[in-house]
Amino acid sequence: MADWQIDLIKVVFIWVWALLIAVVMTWVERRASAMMQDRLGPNRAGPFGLLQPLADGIKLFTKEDIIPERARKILFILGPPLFALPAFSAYAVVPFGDKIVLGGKEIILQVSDVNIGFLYVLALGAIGVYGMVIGGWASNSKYSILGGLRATAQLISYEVPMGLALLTIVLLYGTFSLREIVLQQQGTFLGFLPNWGFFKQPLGFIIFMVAAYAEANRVPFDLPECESELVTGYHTEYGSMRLGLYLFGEYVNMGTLAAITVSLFFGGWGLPYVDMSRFLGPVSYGIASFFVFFLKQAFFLFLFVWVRWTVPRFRYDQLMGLGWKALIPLGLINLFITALLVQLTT
Amino acid sequence: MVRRPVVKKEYTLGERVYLVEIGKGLGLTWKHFVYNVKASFRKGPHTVPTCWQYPEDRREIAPIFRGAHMLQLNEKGQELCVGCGMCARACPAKCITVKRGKPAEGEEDKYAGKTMCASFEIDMLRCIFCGNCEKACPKNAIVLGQDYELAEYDPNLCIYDKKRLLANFHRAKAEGRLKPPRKPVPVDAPAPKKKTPSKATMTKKKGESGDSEKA
Amino acid sequence: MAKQLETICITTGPVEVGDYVTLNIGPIHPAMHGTLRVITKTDGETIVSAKPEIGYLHRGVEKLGENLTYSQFLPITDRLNYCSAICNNVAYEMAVEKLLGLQVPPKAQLIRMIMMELARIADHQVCVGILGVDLGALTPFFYLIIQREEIYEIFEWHHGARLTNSMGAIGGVEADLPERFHEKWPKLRDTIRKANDETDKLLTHNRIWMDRTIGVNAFCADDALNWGFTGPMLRACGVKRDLRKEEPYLMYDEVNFEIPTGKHGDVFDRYMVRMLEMEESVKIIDQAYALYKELPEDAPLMKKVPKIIKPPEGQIYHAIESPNGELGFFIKSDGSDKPYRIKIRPPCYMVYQAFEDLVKGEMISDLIACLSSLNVIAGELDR
Amino acid sequence: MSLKDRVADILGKDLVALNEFRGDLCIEVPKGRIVQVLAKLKEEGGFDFLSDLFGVDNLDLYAKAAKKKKKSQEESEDTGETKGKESVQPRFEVIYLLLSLSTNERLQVMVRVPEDDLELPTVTGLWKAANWPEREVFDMFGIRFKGHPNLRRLLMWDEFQDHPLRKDYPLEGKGEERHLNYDIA
Repeated sequence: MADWQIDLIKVVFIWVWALLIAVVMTWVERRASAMMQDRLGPNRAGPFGLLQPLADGIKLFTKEDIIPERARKILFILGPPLFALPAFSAYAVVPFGDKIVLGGKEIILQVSDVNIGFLYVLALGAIGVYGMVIGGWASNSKYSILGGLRATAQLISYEVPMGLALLTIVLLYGTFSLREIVLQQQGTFLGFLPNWGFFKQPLGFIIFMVAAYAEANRVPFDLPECESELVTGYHTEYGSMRLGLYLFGEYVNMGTLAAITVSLFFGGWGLPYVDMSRFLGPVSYGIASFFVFFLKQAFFLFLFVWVRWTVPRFRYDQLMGLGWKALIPLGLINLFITALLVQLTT
Repeated sequence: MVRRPVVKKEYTLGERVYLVEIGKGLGLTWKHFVYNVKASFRKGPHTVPTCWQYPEDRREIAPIFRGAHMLQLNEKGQELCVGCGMCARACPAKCITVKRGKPAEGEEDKYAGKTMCASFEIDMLRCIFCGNCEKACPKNAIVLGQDYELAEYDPNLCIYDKKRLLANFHRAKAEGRLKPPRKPVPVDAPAPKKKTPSKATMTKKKGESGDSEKA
Repeated sequence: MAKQLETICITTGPVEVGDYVTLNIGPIHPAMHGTLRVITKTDGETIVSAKPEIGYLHRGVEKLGENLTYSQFLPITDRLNYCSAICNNVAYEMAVEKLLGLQVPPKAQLIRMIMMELARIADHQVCVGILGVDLGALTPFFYLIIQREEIYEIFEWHHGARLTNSMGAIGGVEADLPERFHEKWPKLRDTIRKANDETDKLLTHNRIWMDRTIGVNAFCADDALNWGFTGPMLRACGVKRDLRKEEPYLMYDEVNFEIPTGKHGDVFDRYMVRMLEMEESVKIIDQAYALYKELPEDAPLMKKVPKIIKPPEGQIYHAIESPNGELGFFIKSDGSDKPYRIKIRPPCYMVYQAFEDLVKGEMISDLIACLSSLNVIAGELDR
Repeated sequence: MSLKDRVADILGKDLVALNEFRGDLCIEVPKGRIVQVLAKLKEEGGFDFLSDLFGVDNLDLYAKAAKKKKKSQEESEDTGETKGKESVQPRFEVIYLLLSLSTNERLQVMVRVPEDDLELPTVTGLWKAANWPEREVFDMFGIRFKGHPNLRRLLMWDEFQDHPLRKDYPLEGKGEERHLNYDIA
């Protein structure tokens, strides 16, 4: 088993895993929203409707692929992949588990431990915006252009508070690499609290979560694709699998953001008070750590769905107002205070 | 330019911070979520009380529901319709065409009245299911049943002919979904008038409506 | 009487200069209720001018009315405001009864009142639910619509149809309150209130909702009167005027209820007025039900009306308080069995013509919020 | 004092006819003076709310009445000349439904519009609520309103030629269809 083969397996595994999360998420979204709204949700395709995402996928595949009149053809085709691929590639730096010993070789459960870590994720988030804007502009419809316009303003202006919140994490742990940050979050802090970023940086966590909802276009911030005003915004003119790619990209984006939240603020794969490596074998420990990570990520994915079916939508200028007038000043103050504290304590 | 009243927004602290109210909202949806998840594990199709699995678990339909029409037979199996066409005149959508005919020699006993309807067609695409035909029918022959699945693949099938209406009746009878006889409506009849309305009341009525003509 | 609230008004809105993107929020659009169309000129997101265009659901109801007899026209009336068809039916029946000059027996009046208030609750539920959906909150819609299903079940068991009711006939009601009403109503009035409380908890104090609705296309009271507003739209502007109190019909003078009014006529006030009106309607139904129980079991339900109705010559106008406002029927009869001229005064017609003044200078999202708070129904608008 | 007398003394000579039916008061006003009458009713009479405004086409209403009157006159052998002037009534009517918010009284103000000059001054100056109803009366009956800000067809499409609510327009319509041309260029 040469090194590159192991990496290939890891890449394929995380690619399939991201797809699986996105597929299951469509089902979770429809069932959870049904349960919250006193309905049943899909329960015909397979037990509890579990094959419904498969049915949706087939439906999207078989639909006719329409390119609207006088749309810019190349950009129209380029839009969806440009939106979906950055979301997939952001999984590369996600530490989805500790390490596993297989055939005498120690494998780190992370595709690549890049030392600039979540800066890479931020950069990919910015590229994702291009997918929306190009798709909106190329489909030659006023609603799409408005959707694309809103997408640019919203995502660019919410990258700033997200960056500020992440800067405070860098101040705390001194490194960008996600794996080191998760390693530093094991153990306890002030005696009883687990040594998580959430307890050290509550304000940073809130700013990051709000910015993450804006990044993923989830409800309070889903103006670029709201169906009541802009007839599903930038992907109005899209049809079969291109629309599928857009919707898929959205769920994969949610998965990435949930993974980043877990690894930065909730201690990645470690359980709070229990050090699993002591009483679990090397192989089972790797799988257990992966499982814990997935559980935490699942909770945050469910939170995305939960908030979506409870809260109304912002208006465009309130969205901007919240971003610039509330989150960025808060982020700066938070950065200043943490810098002060870190300077005094070390 | 539009005159608009100036609206001052004063929020309490709880409202100013988004998260307090959003938390309450999340609590409410969580309550519904838990209740419905428990309900969906219960046996039986009708688990979530407000949601029916349509083809398997049908809703209970009121006996006086205005659905697809049917031509009724009396107990002795005789057709009640005499082909008088009152329903065709009462129909606002003019979708009923009735042709009256004499019963053939041998089949007098198949019909309740002396005459019968040779052909009875209802264009279900035009019908608005208002029930005027049922109210207008003197013999209580045409009645709206409880059937609401009227979709057809071929528009010509949407013109119900006499055979189809009788088939509707037999199907409803078989499933015990016959229309209950209409309860007589208590009418607030004025004091019983004298045999022939006296000259005075006639002229008064005419007089009263007369002056309105003056305009 | 209309008590004016002096509110300070400032003139806002951009000056129309230069060319703008004309955004055609067309007859087929998720937020356009029924077939409504607004041709807006937008400067970025703010709306410079919004020209509503109607007529896409014009079925010539009035021309039809001149060729149908009085009882044949009844089913046509419940295709006007199809969210609360019973109010149209009763309005038309009472107009013809005023033409005939007859008074409906008390039990029929009470049944009509109960059914109309149920239809009012159903209409407000749809309007508030759709307002929530258009602003992104999809969940309250389902809580309200489930209660509407229960109300439709009572309609179905009373006169056989859920949406296109054609309830009763000219001269009274054709069926007594169904058994289903007696057993369901005590529980239903609590679940309706619970659904309203849940919507209230999800929306009213939520800052996102308040930012989206407070101060959005606020409207002065005197402008509203000048434009001919009636119903919840007028009451939201602060004018305390309700036909059930000003010109009591049926037995509304023997039932006491308040009239909720707003202050600024913005989307939040319209939403609150409709929510509180649902509460008042439940109270009215309780009192009417109590009066109903005092009447003897076999009290008359119908007035003796000839089979073919031939009212005397003359013209009358009769208006009732429908969920959207003053719904009036003007009938001119020439003595034959067909009305010579029928004119329907739809409440949302006057409200929708002021749409440009309501929306100018606001954003596209406010246009959508405003339209669903007006509760404009295309069937009633285009007749 | 009753509504009838109050209206009578406010309008004085402008009042052409007055008719009470089932409690609804309908007054007729000469065509030329309609805006002044409505303004007077609005200020002095207190009728500050325009509830509705619509047209009525009396094409064969007077023919039937005239026929009935002719029949009754033959029996009573009356001289025929009064019948000539009175039977040629102007064909159209426009009715304004007024409502007084303070006293909740309703009033129908009717104006007769002859077929040869279908012209009426607009009332949007007094009430903005008259904007669409006047456009609808123009659309349905063809009565033009001088001074109306935007007199276009309201319910039918703009290229529609006829006026559907007139009595001589057939119920099934004359088969007009709307042709939408999209300029693909």
